[in-house]
Amino acid sequence: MIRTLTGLIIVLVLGAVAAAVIPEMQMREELQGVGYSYVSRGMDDTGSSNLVTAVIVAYRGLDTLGEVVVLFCASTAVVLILTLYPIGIKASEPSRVVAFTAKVLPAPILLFGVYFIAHSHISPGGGFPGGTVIASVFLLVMLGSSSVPDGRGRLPAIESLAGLSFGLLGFWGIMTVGQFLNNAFLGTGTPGTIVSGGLIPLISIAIGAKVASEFSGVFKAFRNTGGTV
Amino acid sequence: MVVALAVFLPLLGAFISVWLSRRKPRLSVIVSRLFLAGGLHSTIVLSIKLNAWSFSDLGNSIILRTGVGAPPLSINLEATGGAVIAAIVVYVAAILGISRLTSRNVKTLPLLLSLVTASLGLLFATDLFNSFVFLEIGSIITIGLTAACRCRRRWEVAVKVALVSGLVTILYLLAIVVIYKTTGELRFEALGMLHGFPALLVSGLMLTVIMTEIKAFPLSGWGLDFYEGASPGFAGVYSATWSLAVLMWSAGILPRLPIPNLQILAWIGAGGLVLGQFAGFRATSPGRMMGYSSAAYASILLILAGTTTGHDYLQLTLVLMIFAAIAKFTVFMLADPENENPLKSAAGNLLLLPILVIAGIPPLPVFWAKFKLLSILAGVSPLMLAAVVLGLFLEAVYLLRLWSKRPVRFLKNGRLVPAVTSLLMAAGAIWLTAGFWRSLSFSGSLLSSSTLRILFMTVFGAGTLLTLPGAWNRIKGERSYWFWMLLSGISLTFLPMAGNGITFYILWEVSAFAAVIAVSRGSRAAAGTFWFAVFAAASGFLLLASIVLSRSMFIAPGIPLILVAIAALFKLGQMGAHLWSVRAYSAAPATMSAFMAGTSSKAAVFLLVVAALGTGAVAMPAGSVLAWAGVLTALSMAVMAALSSDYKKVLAYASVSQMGYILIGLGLASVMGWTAAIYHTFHHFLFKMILFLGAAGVIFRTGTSDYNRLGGLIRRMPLTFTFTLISVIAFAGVPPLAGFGGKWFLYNGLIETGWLPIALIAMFASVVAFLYAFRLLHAVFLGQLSTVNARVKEAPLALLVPQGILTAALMLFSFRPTLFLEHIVPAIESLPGLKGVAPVINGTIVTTPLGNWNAWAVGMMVMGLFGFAFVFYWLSGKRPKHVGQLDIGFAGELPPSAEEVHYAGNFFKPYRRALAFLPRIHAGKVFSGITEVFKIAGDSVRAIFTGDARTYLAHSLIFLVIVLIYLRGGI
Amino acid sequence: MYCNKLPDKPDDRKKIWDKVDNMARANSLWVTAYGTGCGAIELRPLHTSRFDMERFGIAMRPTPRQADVLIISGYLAVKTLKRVIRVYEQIQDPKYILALGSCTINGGMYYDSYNTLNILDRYLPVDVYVNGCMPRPEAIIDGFSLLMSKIKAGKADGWKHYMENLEYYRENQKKVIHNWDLPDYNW
Amino acid sequence: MSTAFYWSIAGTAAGLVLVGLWGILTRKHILRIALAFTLADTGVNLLLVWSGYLPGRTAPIVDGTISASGITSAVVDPLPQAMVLTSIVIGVAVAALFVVVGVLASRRTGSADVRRMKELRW
Amino acid sequence: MISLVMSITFTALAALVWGLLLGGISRMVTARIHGRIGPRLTQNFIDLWKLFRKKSSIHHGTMFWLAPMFRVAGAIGVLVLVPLVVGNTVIVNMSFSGDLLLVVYFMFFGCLGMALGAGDSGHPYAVIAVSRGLAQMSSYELSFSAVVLVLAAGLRTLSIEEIIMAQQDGILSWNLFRYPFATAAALITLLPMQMAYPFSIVLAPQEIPIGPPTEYSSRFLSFMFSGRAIFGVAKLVLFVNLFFGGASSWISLLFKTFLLYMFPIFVSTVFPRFRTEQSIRFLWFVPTSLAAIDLLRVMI
Repeated sequence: MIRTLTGLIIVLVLGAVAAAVIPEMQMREELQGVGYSYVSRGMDDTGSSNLVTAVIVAYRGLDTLGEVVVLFCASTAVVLILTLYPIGIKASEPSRVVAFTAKVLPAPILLFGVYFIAHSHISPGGGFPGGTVIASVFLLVMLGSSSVPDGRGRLPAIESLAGLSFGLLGFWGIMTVGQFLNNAFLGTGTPGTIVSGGLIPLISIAIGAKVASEFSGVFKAFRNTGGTV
Repeated sequence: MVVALAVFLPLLGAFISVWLSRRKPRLSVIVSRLFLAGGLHSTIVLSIKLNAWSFSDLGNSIILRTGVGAPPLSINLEATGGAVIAAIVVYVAAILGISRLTSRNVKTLPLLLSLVTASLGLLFATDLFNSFVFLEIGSIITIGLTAACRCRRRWEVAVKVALVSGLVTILYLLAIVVIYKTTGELRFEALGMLHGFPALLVSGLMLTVIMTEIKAFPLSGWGLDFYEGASPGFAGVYSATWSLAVLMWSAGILPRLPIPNLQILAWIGAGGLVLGQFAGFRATSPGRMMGYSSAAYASILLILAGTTTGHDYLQLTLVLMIFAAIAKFTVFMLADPENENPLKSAAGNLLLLPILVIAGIPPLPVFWAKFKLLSILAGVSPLMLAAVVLGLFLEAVYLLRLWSKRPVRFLKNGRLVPAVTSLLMAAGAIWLTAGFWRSLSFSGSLLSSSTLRILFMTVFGAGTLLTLPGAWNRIKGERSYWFWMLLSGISLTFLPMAGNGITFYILWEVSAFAAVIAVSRGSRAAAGTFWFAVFAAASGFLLLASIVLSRSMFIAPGIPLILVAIAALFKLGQMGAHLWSVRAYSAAPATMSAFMAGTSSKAAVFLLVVAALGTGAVAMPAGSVLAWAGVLTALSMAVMAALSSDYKKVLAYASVSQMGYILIGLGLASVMGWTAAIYHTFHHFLFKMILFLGAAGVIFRTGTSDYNRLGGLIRRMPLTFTFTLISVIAFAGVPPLAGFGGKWFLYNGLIETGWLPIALIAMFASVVAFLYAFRLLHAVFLGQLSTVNARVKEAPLALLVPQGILTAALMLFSFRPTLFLEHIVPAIESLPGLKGVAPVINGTIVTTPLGNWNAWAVGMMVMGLFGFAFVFYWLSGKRPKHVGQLDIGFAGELPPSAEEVHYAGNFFKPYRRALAFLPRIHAGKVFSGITEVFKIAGDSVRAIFTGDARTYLAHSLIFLVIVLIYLRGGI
Repeated sequence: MYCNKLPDKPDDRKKIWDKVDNMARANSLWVTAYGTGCGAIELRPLHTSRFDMERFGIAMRPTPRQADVLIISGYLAVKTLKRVIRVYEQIQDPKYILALGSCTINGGMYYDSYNTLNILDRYLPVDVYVNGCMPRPEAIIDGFSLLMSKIKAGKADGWKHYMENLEYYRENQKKVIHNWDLPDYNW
Repeated sequence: MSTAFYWSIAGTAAGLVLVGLWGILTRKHILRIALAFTLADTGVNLLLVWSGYLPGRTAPIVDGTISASGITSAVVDPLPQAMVLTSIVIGVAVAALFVVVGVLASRRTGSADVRRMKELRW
Repeated sequence: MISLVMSITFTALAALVWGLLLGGISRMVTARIHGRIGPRLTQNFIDLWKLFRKKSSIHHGTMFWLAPMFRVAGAIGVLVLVPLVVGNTVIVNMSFSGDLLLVVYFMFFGCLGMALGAGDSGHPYAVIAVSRGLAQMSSYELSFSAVVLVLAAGLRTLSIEEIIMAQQDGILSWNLFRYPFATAAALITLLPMQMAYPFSIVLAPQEIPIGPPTEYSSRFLSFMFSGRAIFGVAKLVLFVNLFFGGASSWISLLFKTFLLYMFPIFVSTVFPRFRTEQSIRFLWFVPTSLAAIDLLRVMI
């Protein structure tokens, strides 16, 4: 009771704060601050026509590296915990529908994922969504078979390689222009073409591979412990 | 490049190890170490480049640009001097912690390595959103490693950490939304661009986020649970890597918060420090104590942010945080992971150094920072100073309690970590002491009179040298303590040379805590050590506060003087504080007791002398308070001594009681009184040393100090008895020997000043002294020799020779006190501000306005008479026949056994009965009463940490609401 | 623990002081009264103003160390004998024994008791017997004056006799005291 | 129209955050708390996107419809979008870990009630 | 030096004789009060001689051995530290070498030695007596200290000569009249000092045979007797000096000490004995309160 009341009071007060503060945040009509610079200079600086990707991979690549690490850590932790302390639910036989789907769909989805990653700098998409899509293929395959997939060693190897390449790409930037994760030193190319945006595609690929392998690892970990996702 | 290597090498290592750890676990550990070593190397290179080790140009930085373009578009990593040093600590902790963390599961490697990267990223971060990402990495790894490490309550902890970091995420993102929306920027500088309501909101949010992250007091609940429940290995690594990084990051953010009056941070910190440490006072689990201690450091960070700026701020935060981190890391690393309650079985010996570091004992590194902080606070607000000192004291108390639980086990192969970290801490101590060297002074100018200075140095030096040989004769269960005794003695010896307050304080504390350690190594020290340490800490903090308050002078009149007086009373173990002195004296190794009671208690006298002179002589009201304290102590402790039946305890009470006379003398503030005090100080040194060394011999040979199990030792240890007898006659004040002089001067002074009631009680107390004096001699040396002790040998030479030397000195000064007085009296006479007439010394005669004393004549007379009686007896007939000890007129019966006939226990039973009308006040009870109050306070404070994770979230939110309301200036 | 040496033989050489000493001894008899039997009750009146033994310099001494005279007042049981021996031997030389009542002479009314000693003189050297069952205080005072005159004459040397014939006395003592657990010498 | 949209988004987002917070503070079941967190997280993400909203503009991707020269007046702020992406991923990661830990914790303590997890306190 | 030794020898012998005589008188007086004839006047001399000439004696150890010497040395020491007769320049002894405080503290010398000897005798009763004695001593020293303070603070001196000189202006200048309450307190403390009833808890022959000297015999005991006799005289002289105007001649010294000596005897014969704690409490409160009255007067 007290807890509910306290919660209510806190939420009400914070609501009041929100009610007070939101009207202060008037809608703008023009870009401001760094946003303006990103939009005005992004194409020239990075050669990526997808400005969001430009921000993610190029300008604020460090954030993205961090993000990758977040995901990496989370997956490692989940895998670690689940290996150490299995949840212990028995898996059931996949149904026919699932089994069938798992045979048919992986290829197109995989293609879609690869496209997502490869075109991250010119169209909506990027390493993260692409990687997730690819991981879903793994999930699907896993659900479709009753046995535990034998990905032993390969997934971590991919994960390792992908992460390493991301990091090394960053160092490459330092060695050439003294700026970590710089992508411009390769030449930005023509925006809108597939070979453009300097390092962006490469990094995207690394991110994609990493995200895919990590999510797959997580799924596998759940599966290994006999759980259903 | 180097910055990038420093930050990202561990990450590369993590990426590799995630694969390698499955294939080749051993190799992966080695590879990870290599990567960490590489990173460490980079940070060291950085630190040298930045000249960070001077701790003076901490603002210098090397910038790593990332991404494309320049800030604000891209993100910079900025390696400032301070951050680099913290980074080195992070690396060292990680390298040392690897084996501990991976001993069970090598798959934790990637997480550990990533944690290093996250820590360094946070340390070097310049961008708000970037910091957010690193914060999240840290949280996730914390949750993951907590859950992965083997300890019973990991799930609970993991859930709590996860909940809290979830909330922090939300609040932080909200702040970022507001900041970006308002300024269009995400660098730290954006905080400064805020105005009006957004500024207020952002301040509130950021403050809540930071205080939750650094576990500052009201929001520290989750941190406490974490430190208690997580496995000690991980908690240690966490505290020296991630926690350190978060603190340093917060240190960067806090001053930038758009709060109009930053001092409010200091008040939040000070309040949190006091309340939090009250709560910590109650903690029982070692891990939790460390949690409370880390809350204390978080509070100190807030205080620093609120009161200091610029260089001071950087330097203080850095020193405080890194050394606390190293120390805490060491503490956790010493824990035994096999044990159910791991910290309780930590290696006790090694535990002390880190604990002293955290508690800020000089000259350990944290002390310098705390000292500077307190000096600054003295200028800000005395109230805040008081709060901080109280908080730090409480922290020291429970930390010392943690140590005094005397965990005994040594880790089998865990010595590398403490070795390295101890080296680091020692290096820090040396480095910082060297840095502050110029502020120290050994000119001895605190005490202008060189005679007194030499006297005190003689006492301290001789006391140390004479007790030292005895320290090698240890009874069963005692561990080697001579080094600590020597250290204590050396710092005492230099005490009179101190030229300013800080020097004095350092020597004082080193001596006190070296003594604490030495005492702790006794065979039954557990009882005594804790209170000793607490009172040492208390007197230390009082002294520190007064030094800080009186600035350039050593002691200023007013409150500082009172503080110093209380500190000295604590140190003297006067009534009330006798709790520690009696317990410690009786629990310490016997020789150590001699050193403490005979020698180091004189440090307090020295302090009082110096303090009184520093303010131009003790003022009358304060003087009479001192005198009353002294006389009541003298009486009550004498009675206690008469009624207790443990050899060393009696000596302990006696020595506290005798200290009372010195206090009276000093309180008189007249030449006569001071002569009495100094005279008594010196002679008390002589005879108390003899007594305790004699006791050391007895205990060493018989293994007991219980009166009921001693007796008749005059037959086995005649030399010890002789020395003891002489010193007993001396301290009882029976004329031919020296103790009388002190009393004579004292009563002269008291009558001269007109303090008759005090004189009356003092006289009474000095007669009560006969009770325990006789009882002591009787119960130990006279009476019946028990069969158990029938074969004991005379005390070892290492104890006898010092006693002999001291006895010789005692006899010399007994018969020729003028040899001593003709130096002392002029010195005291020349001191400023003492009133009254000085005693006149003429040959062997000392004359005061009231009377005269010719010790030489009296001595000769006694010798002559005694000799005459002796010779007369000898010549007047046959020698008497010696009969056995049980051959006594026992109503025709045979005495059953020596033990049953030896009357030693319950000795002054009628006295006890006669005293029955008095209410029985035990200091122990008084203090447990005070402790009880503290406990209740602590309990009521810590009741807010209900253990329910949601309560902690509610704390953060309530705090947010309150801060917002405060910042807005009301609802 | 206990003494294990024979006492020194008394110095029998005549000295000029002997007369003075004996006078002093005779006029300063300090008494340890061992109230073994009913006779002890008759000692109390000696303190009173009616009989007032202090006028003879006789005083009670509660410790044998300071006494001169041991009064054995009445029958002596075997059990008591042990204590009496010890007390007697703890008295410093010269020392005298005053035996009260018939029991000490021949066992008196307990002559046939299994544990009462009939003839005290076999076990301890008695200087003066005071006859009676019980002797009146007057008789005791008479005994004292006899003892005093014996001392003055230098003839009260039961203690010397005891020391010289210690073996004889011990033999007799050990004959009746079967569990002899005393030290051999009790000085 | 766009103004109303702007404010309604803000209101929704704030509402989500508040509901999430209320859930966090009052729910007992550990997975419900996780859900509440996700709610609040979503609200915050919405706010992030909202903060970069400009009326009548399109996504910051240069394709045929946008000329490079007029781009500054045609697209919305890309930074919040980038941030929200990061934030979402982080949210997912945290949620995954939280669920795992929560499930395991409730297994070990025998109850999913956070009130039962109070062994560590004071 | 020679004259000093001779003077001390004379003083000690005189005090011994006077002390033994006083003892004899006291025994006679006591006997008369009891309605007895009592011993001879010389009985104490006879006792002393007898003890001195006993043919054997025993000892228990070094301290046991030395205790009687302590006792004698302490007693003579106190005696010679106190000026005997006002204006007598021949017999000044050691009174130049210390003041009242010295004397008061030196009085413990003999007691301490005695106590040590008792302890070394190994006899529990002896030690019980010592424990009682010390407890009692510490109690009466409270009031006696108060008395000393009254005199010292009132006359602004600690020197016994000066205290005597201050009482030379006729009988009303005696401290007896100047500080009647303090004198009363001092007289009460004289009782336990002289081991008189009702404070005779140390010797207490009914409970603990004779107290500390239980194990002492023969010559040792004779030393103790002499010591006690001399000590008694010394105390009387001190009291005469402090409260009764000192002594202007030997006759007046003898007379005053004799009169003063009668006081404990009379009290002693008519009172039963206190229990130890009763005695201690009585001595804490009654004489101290009396002395406190004068102490307050002096302070104000």
